[in-house]
Amino acid sequence: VGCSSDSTQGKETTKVKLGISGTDTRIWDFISKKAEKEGIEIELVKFSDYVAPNTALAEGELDVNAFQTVAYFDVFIEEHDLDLVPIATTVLAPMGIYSEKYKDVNDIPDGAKIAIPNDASNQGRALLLLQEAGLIGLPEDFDPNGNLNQVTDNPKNLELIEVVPAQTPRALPDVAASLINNGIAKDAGLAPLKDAIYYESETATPYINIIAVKAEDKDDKTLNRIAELYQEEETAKFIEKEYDGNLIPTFVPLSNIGW
Amino acid sequence: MLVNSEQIIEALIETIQMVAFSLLFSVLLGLPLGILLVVTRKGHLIENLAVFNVLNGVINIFRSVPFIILLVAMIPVTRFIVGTSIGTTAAIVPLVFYAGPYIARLVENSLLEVEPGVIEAAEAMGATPWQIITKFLLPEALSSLVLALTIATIGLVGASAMAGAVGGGGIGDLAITYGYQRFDTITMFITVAILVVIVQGLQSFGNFAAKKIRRR
Amino acid sequence: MLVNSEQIIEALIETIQMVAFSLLFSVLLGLPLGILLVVTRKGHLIENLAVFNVLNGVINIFRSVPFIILLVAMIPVTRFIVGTSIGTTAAIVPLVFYAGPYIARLVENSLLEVEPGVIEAAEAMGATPWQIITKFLLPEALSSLVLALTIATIGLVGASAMAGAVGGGGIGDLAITYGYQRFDTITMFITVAILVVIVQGLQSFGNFAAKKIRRR
Amino acid sequence: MIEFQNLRKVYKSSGQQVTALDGINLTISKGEIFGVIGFSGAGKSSLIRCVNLLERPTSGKVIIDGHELTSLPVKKIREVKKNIGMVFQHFNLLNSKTVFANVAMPLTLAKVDKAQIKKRVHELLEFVGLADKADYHPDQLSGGQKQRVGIARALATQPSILLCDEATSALDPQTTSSILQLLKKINQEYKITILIITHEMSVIREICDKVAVIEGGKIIEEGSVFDVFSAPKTATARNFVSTVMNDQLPESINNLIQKQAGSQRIFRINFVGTSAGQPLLSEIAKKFDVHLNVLFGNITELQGVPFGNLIVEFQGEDKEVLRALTYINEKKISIKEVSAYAS
Amino acid sequence: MIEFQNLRKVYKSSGQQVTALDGINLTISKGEIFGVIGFSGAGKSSLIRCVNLLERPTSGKVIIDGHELTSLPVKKIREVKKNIGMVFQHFNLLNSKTVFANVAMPLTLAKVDKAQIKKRVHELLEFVGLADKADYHPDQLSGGQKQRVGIARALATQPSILLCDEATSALDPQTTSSILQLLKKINQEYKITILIITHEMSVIREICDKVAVIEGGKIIEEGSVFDVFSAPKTATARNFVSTVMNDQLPESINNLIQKQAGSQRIFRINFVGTSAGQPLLSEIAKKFDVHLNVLFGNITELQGVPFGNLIVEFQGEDKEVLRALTYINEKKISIKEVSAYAS
Ligand SMILES: Nc1ncnc2c1ncn2[C@@H]1O[C@H](COP(=O)(O)OP(=O)(O)OP(=O)(O)O)[C@@H](O)[C@H]1O
Ligand SMILES: Nc1ncnc2c1ncn2[C@@H]1O[C@H](COP(=O)(O)OP(=O)(O)OP(=O)(O)O)[C@@H](O)[C@H]1O
Ligand SMILES: [Mg+2]
Ligand SMILES: [Mg+2]
Repeated sequence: VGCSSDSTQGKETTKVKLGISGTDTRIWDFISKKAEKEGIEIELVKFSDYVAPNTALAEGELDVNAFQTVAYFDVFIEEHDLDLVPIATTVLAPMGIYSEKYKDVNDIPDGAKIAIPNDASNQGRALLLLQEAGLIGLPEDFDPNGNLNQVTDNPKNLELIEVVPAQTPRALPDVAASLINNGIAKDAGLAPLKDAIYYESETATPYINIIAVKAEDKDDKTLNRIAELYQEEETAKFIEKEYDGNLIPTFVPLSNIGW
Repeated sequence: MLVNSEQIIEALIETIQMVAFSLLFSVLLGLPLGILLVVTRKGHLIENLAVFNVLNGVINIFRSVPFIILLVAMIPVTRFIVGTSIGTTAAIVPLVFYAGPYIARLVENSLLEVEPGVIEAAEAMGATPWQIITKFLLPEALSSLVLALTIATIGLVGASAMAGAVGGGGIGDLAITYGYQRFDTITMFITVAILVVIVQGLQSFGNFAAKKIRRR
Repeated sequence: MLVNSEQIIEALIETIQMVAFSLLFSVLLGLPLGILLVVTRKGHLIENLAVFNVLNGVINIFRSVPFIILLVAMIPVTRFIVGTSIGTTAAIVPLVFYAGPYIARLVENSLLEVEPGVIEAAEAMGATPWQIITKFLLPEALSSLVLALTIATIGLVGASAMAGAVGGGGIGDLAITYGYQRFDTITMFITVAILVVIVQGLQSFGNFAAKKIRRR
Repeated sequence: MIEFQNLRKVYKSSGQQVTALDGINLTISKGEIFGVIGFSGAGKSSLIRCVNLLERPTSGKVIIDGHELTSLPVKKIREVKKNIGMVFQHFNLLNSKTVFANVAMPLTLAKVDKAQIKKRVHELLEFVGLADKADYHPDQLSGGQKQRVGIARALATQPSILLCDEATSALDPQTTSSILQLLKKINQEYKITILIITHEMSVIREICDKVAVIEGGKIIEEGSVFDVFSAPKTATARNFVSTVMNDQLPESINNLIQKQAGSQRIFRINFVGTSAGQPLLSEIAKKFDVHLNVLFGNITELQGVPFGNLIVEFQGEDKEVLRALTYINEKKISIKEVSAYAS
Repeated sequence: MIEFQNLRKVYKSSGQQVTALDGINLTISKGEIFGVIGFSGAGKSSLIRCVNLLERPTSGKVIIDGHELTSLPVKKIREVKKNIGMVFQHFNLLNSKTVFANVAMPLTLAKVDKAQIKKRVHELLEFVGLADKADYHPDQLSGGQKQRVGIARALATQPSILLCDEATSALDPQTTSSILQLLKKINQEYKITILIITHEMSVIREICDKVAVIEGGKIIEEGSVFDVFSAPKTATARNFVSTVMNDQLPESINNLIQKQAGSQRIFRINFVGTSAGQPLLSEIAKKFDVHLNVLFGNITELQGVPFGNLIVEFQGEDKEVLRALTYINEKKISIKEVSAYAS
């Protein structure tokens, strides 16, 4: 957390580098404005990738990041042996199963092609969703970042095709169904809650998004203040309005997500 | 390690398929384009500035578009040609449109280096443009063309890694999705090692062939 | 449209920064490598098979690794060199390691086409290898080198689009993140159009310079 | 037949202009062996390269067998070119192909069948003395060998016009002579027209029927070889002729003449045709009281006609010398006094 | 001084072997102008290229000023090469540089200062007649002009050894002659050693002190130019000599001889030095009852010495002819009978 004093106004401003993935900055722009009034200047660093924001945070090049689900986060810090912690939950963006050809997941025929995201943070989630929809079976101990190899049961003999997340809506004409994560579905002009033929229930706790910081910054006042600003009612309203209910503010205690 | 040897072999086959077919088609696309870029330019064999400018521009457009966007932009074309926009076969189409114009540029550079005296000799014999191209220009530039194609093939191996975006699979995609995104260092190591072997093999073969042809 | 003109201008500046600096450094890396690849090979100026084989191998390794993986693998190096692993400046390092070896191959191909008689003349004058390279080989291959560098520069513009992965930004990243990932067709169109203009400009300049140098 | 009408060729490059051909008018008849000679840079190559439009004339016409080339459609031009063989000054061989394939190329282009190509190419290589080099590549050949490959290639399709740009410049006299004999033979057998560019007057002497001298892009002299050799009109032509006629007095002879100055007079006697066979000198020595001393010169053959040029010293009394001269003049033999310093 | 000891050069390529030099032993003394002549493909270029190790000898030694080249360290070899200028058969100019820069190159390499380079290069270009082409590029030059650039370049650093591989093959006789005169001049002024490879005997006659004849990679004859020209030992040398000496009977003269056969005998008379200045023929015509007819031949100059070669027909009674012959023999002039068909 960098400090700099703005002598002309005689007021202390604190600079915070916050990493996000993708380019949708609407929520953070909203929060930044609120923070600015309190002397916190949030600099958004945008990544087009799910790896670098975490490594950069661990290396101290970011002060905080907010782009991932807790499931992804848990595995990431374990694999990389990073000393990061979540300080707040943010939103739940339900993933859905979409189709141009079928109205119901049960209509999906044998041997059909299903497009699923190929990245670690989305694939396990997609598989769990498929299991929830009764299309495939997964082992008891399936880890939320699991991959295709772990599918134990595939009664309809579905062909699961891995593509980059942004490709899933584009593949719709070529497949029986695509598993599309929330943000992408919205950007592609789909309404998650309306157009999906199946979507995650609100209790999909592993996929609640979080704000993460280095363990040593766990109690940093500024960073926690930012978390608080996110969890304000005002922000929740903004999100609901701006995202048409497709992004669900989910402010639960960290203990609910295993922290 | 999150992947098994079967997956690796499958990925290897996918890579080979993608590279081989997209190389084939991109040469079929790029070689004529490169030749046309040379022979239609000012003062050359069949000077035609209109054709030259259009080709030059179109090639530039394809060369400008980031691969991932090309991937999307080509979807209708891909669907038209192979019936689907995802999977290994579908990946070949954008790869061809990526590598074709690239090969055209490399071919252009090689052919421009052919000694003008050789073309003169051909013209003096009354050779048709087609004969000049096939019997004079290409054979004289062959060694340089082989090296250029080697460079392009290795470029294709790299680009094929990105074809994972549309479910193309392949070794490179394995390296990215497992090695990079899932931190499976062993998979990453193995897949990168396989890539190194492939590239090393391609380059050695290219060097050898070029040297044979150049004979010095 | 999700982006404003300010963002586009900023991205444009980032692209120019990335391409310009990584071009500079990758030429500084690739040109000597390419020269060494030529002059250390069998029967050439300063034949040294050990050096040749090592360079050839190392270049192949860098050419094998998919760019995104190179991006990660280079992080320690990047941090060592520029002090950070994210942002526009940090993106330059992996770009250099991507484009350097690539330029080396292009340079190799161009230099191998220089007429052996010219090198003979140089040797007969008692020129040192350094003099032969700087005063004979490079000037004679210049036109081809310019075209090769044009190809590499345009390749860098393409690769810089992937630098968004480490927060490098740039027009290409804008095209991918907004145009591709967020289905913002207008931004995609605008950014791609800007890329086309950049590439068209680079290629035209390269063609022009090469023609001036070739003088035919 | 090749005809140049008012041919001009100007090379333009970055501001500079070089007028290589400056209004050439020349007619080369069918079946003729026509030589063009001139200094280095005179425009010889430019001229010959205009015949098959390797250089587009800046203005003027090139007419081949009645066709005005520059106005023909491209396809027709190619047809015409198929009938023109060309030996290049810089060979222009394909390094990627063997000697065999290089020579075979014009035949391959004409889609002659394989067996026939093989036969013809071996015949040609045999002739130019490179039968054992068929599988070599041009960069493994010596300069003269490359040139011979170029010659074989130009002859491959038995063209009706042959253009030779310094076709024997890299060859030793024996090889040159055997190649010139071949050219003469095919000229006579197939009536092919041959245009030879050279700087070697001996080549012209050996096979040409006619010769033109080019200087600064202009034809400054033109005529049958015999006429130009026996009576060159321009200084340049005289220079070239003298290189093969040995009619310049070397210094040692000049010195000799000076030492003995006074008592003698020196004359240049030109014999042409059978008069060279007359024992003229001994006849004079017997008839008149003069001593004759052949200082220098030679008797050679020009297009089958003996042709002599002697520098003879007449020693004796003025009266006797005069009588001898009158006698020679009566025989219609050209005789001219030279001073010791005139060449 | 250049010395070849048992020099062999074998080219190997894909199975085939060509022995280009087959045990060459030759010594070229300092300050000498040494000519090497031979047929196309005889190994001339291979030989000269061994002098500066452009070709590594397969075996044998090349010794320059006492240094055995092949055993020297690379750096030292470079030093030696700096002192050797070379004119290439195929010019080997840099197309990317102007004529000026090409000629300046050896000076640039030697780090001579700009102003001096400028002066020297202009002097050289002036000399080779290309002062107006300084800013041109080689591909804008005619063949002969390129060759002259190559010559100027080779002379730029005033090397102490000059290697010329067919340095005048693309030049007209006048330009050739002026270049040879220059070479002779610098040879005399700076005592530089010049090795000239050529297929033109006239070049050798004009400036060489010594000559070697190479055939099939072997030196088959060697000696002073005068000796080789006046008395060539091998058939090849005789052939080369005859190309400049005009001592072969042309067909027309052969015919002439045959027609008149019977009553006459034909002799070849060689004059060397001052005996060429004696009015021999007229003397004989006066003294004896024979008619002399100079059929053919020439009198020329060889290294400053008049040198004559005449084919003379003696008409007369056997007895008188015999007396005349005896008289000639007494004068120590070489005379030999030739039959109509011997050349
Ligand atoms: N690189 C090579 N590979 C194989 N053979 C070669 C090579 N270079 C030369 N030769 C052969 O060696 C022989 C001698 O060649 P060289 O160039 O020395 O001849 P030369 O006397 O210079 O002839 P010219 O007067 O035609 O230039 C020739 O038969 C030629 O074919
Ligand atoms: N491409 C060109 N650009 C500019 N000038 C040229 C070009 N080609 C030839 N020239 C000039 O035109 C003139 C005539 O050249 P050309 O090649 O016809 O001479 P040439 O008579 O064949 O001489 P040589 O006997 O030396 O081969 C020369 O002064 C030359 O410099
Ligand atoms: Mg010429
Ligand atoms: Mg030679």
